[in-house]
Amino acid sequence: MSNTILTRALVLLIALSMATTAFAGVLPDAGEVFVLTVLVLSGLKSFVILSDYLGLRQAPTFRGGFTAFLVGFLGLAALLYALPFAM
Amino acid sequence: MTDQTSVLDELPGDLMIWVLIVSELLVFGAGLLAFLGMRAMDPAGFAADQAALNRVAGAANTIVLVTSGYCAARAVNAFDHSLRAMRLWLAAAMGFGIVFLVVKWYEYAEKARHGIGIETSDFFTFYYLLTGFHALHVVAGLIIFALLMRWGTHRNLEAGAAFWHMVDLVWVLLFPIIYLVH
Amino acid sequence: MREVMTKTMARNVFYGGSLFFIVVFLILSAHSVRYVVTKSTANAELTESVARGKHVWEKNACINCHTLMGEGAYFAPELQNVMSRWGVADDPEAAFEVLKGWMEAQPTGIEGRRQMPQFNLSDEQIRELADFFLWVNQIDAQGWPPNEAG
Amino acid sequence: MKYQTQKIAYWYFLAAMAVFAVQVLGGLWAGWIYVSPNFLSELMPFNIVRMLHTNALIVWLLLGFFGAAYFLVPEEAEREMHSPMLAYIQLGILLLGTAGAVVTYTFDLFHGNWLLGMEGREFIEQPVWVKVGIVVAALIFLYNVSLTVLKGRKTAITNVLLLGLWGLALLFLFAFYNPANLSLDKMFWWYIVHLWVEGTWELVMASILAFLLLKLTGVDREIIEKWLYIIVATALFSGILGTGHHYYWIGLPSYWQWIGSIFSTLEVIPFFAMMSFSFVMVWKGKRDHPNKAALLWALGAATVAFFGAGVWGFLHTLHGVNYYTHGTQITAAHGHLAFFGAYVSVNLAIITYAMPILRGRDPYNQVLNMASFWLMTGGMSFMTFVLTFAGTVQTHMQRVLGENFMEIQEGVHLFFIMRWVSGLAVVIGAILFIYAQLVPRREIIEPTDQYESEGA
Repeated sequence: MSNTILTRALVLLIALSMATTAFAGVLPDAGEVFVLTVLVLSGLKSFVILSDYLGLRQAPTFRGGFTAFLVGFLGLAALLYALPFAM
Repeated sequence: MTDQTSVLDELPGDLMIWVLIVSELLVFGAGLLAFLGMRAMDPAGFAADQAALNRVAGAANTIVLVTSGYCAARAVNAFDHSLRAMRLWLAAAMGFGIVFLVVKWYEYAEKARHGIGIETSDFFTFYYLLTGFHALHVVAGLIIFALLMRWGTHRNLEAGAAFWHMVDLVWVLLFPIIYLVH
Repeated sequence: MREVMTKTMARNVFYGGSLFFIVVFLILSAHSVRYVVTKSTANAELTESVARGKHVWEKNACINCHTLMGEGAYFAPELQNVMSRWGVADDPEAAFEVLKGWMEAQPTGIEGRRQMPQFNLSDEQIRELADFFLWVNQIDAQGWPPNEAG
Repeated sequence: MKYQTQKIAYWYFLAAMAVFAVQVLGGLWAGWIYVSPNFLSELMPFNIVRMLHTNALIVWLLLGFFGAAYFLVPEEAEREMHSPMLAYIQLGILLLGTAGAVVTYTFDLFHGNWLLGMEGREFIEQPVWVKVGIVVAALIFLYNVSLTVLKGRKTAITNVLLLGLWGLALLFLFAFYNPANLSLDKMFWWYIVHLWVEGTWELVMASILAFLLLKLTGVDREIIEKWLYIIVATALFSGILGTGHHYYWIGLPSYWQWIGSIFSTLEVIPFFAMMSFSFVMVWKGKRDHPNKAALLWALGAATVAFFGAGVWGFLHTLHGVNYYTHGTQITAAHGHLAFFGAYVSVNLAIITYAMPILRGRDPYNQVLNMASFWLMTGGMSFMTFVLTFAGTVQTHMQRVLGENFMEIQEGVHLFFIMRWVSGLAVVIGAILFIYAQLVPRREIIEPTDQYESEGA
């Protein structure tokens, strides 16, 4: 990846991390909304790492596969989180 | 694999390192889902234990690690024009990696002072297993980088950096689930 | 064309990764040894008699019919909790008596029943074996076996 | 035979097949005691028969591995073995030790003697002097083979094979460590047993399989060796921590339940990879090798190993399941299919491939051998199903309902009869195999198209 893309990725990652921290500060104990937001933020961070740090931007098939894995994983995580509410 | 053109050709870096990345993601993914599954049976107990974690340290470590990943990626890019620049970037990546471990050490020591260990509760079993296994990957990454300082080729550097990004990626998924979800 | 995978890289990842897992395994092993010594088997003292009882257990190849903590030959009953099953877990003297009675009644010779050999153990050996079973019964095995049937 | 010293393998394979015969006959006997418990019970109690059955298995598999090494190392290293003399001395020591162990077990000689008497820990019951002999034999072997490889061409196949053999020899040293604390005893006992069959032996198996596919399909060495590294990497990455699945209920910390469950689930991957590898290579291969039976055994090994070790292992490896199934006939079902699929079949594959070459005859289609493959595989699969049913019933009655062990065993008696019948098929298959290796000098039965397609 070119240096420009890398720097942009770094800025993005730090911004997303800050957002997570800020969000945790604002809503320390709010259940579902908080957790879903945090999971989505971590999914976005993972996407940036995969695309730019690991260079999958140039391998769209694989990026698609990994994204599907991420979505599935975070979806399952959210489901498992919500499980006690359903019981 | 070599005598055919395939979709594998577009994959950056060596295929073997991707085999490794996928296996690691499977391991950590299964571990994190098992953690959430256990949590579902005892949300209150898990929340109480989670309150003992140091969120600030965890959040800081996220930033430390993504910055380190940046340095590692820059080291790969620098290799083609300057060996010196490559080594500097790599040293920076290692420096951040060490910071990560120091913070981790501090967290563990804090727990130990309160008498918390790996057999204290289900929550802490998972906490130590997952963060400990991850921290050992950071140590492994540092050793790989030390070797690359001396024996770096473009392909080796690419592989080492990819390993490091995987460690990064795992942390980004691990941190919110263990430290924040409650 | 760029090579998708080189043999050198495959080899290095194999060696490096294996070494990594060996190290992790050894760290966990070290912790486990400490856990066994200080926690899970610390409920009862490991006396000379228990140690000798373990050898009685071994020299007669008991494990090749019975299971002990679920490992062995599945031909005869589980023996980790045998003293609980007999209701003598807290009484070494009774444990000895019951075991002695059992050992001396073998083989039963009943047609169609699995036969346990006659091992001709001395009273001392039977006492050691009983002590061994009593000690094994004390191991904290994460709640296994699920019930008295073993 | 390109190299004279490959002939060493012939004697190892002969010895291996002889002990193989002892093993299956011992199994038949032990199975019969399940059916008819009073059968010679005073003369040969079950525990002795069972020791012979399991020990013979281990010995002949190791003899086969050594033979395989003597056969393929000269060809891979492109030079004669360093010392054929040492190889024969090693064989002599191993056979002496085997005979010593058999006699000691059968007549319970030197009962209780620390050096000469039987030791009585499962699978490592050998008297101390035999254990020392095994170590000496292993050292001779490693010296001989390592020196040959170091002086000759180094390939991925010999690298992996040597790593596996060195590893298994070093791990065997734990056989000399027997702590009085049963939990520690078991913990380190698994260093041998698990790290053999789900670690180092897998390396040996993968390298033998790679060698066979290289010869039988004619696919490029580059491709085969890359696959080999991927397979052995996934094998060790999952297998080492997979040891955790034996650490659930023996007094070790609870974290092993999670480590064991996760990593041993991933242990399916190397077996799946081995199976895919074999079929992909055969499909890509351009060569139509005349030794169809060897190909059948190689493909069979990879496939049955996937089911026996992979699928049947996974069945009861999660700790929530294992809590109930641990130490029931489910384990016996898994054990039989896994050992047969992975290690018996791969040994029979290399023997099938090497024997015609070693005896200097044509590798004709070997219809008898292929028939023995189907007999043994069929028998073993049926045995596995039967034991799985028996184990399921046992698990429910004993572990859930808490009923008495012996009564349940009598309740599943019918399954033990069926197990014995399927065992009989395996024994007939084994004898047919040995006959097919040693006796016919030309094609006995002309191959039909059906066998052709099954072999391909």
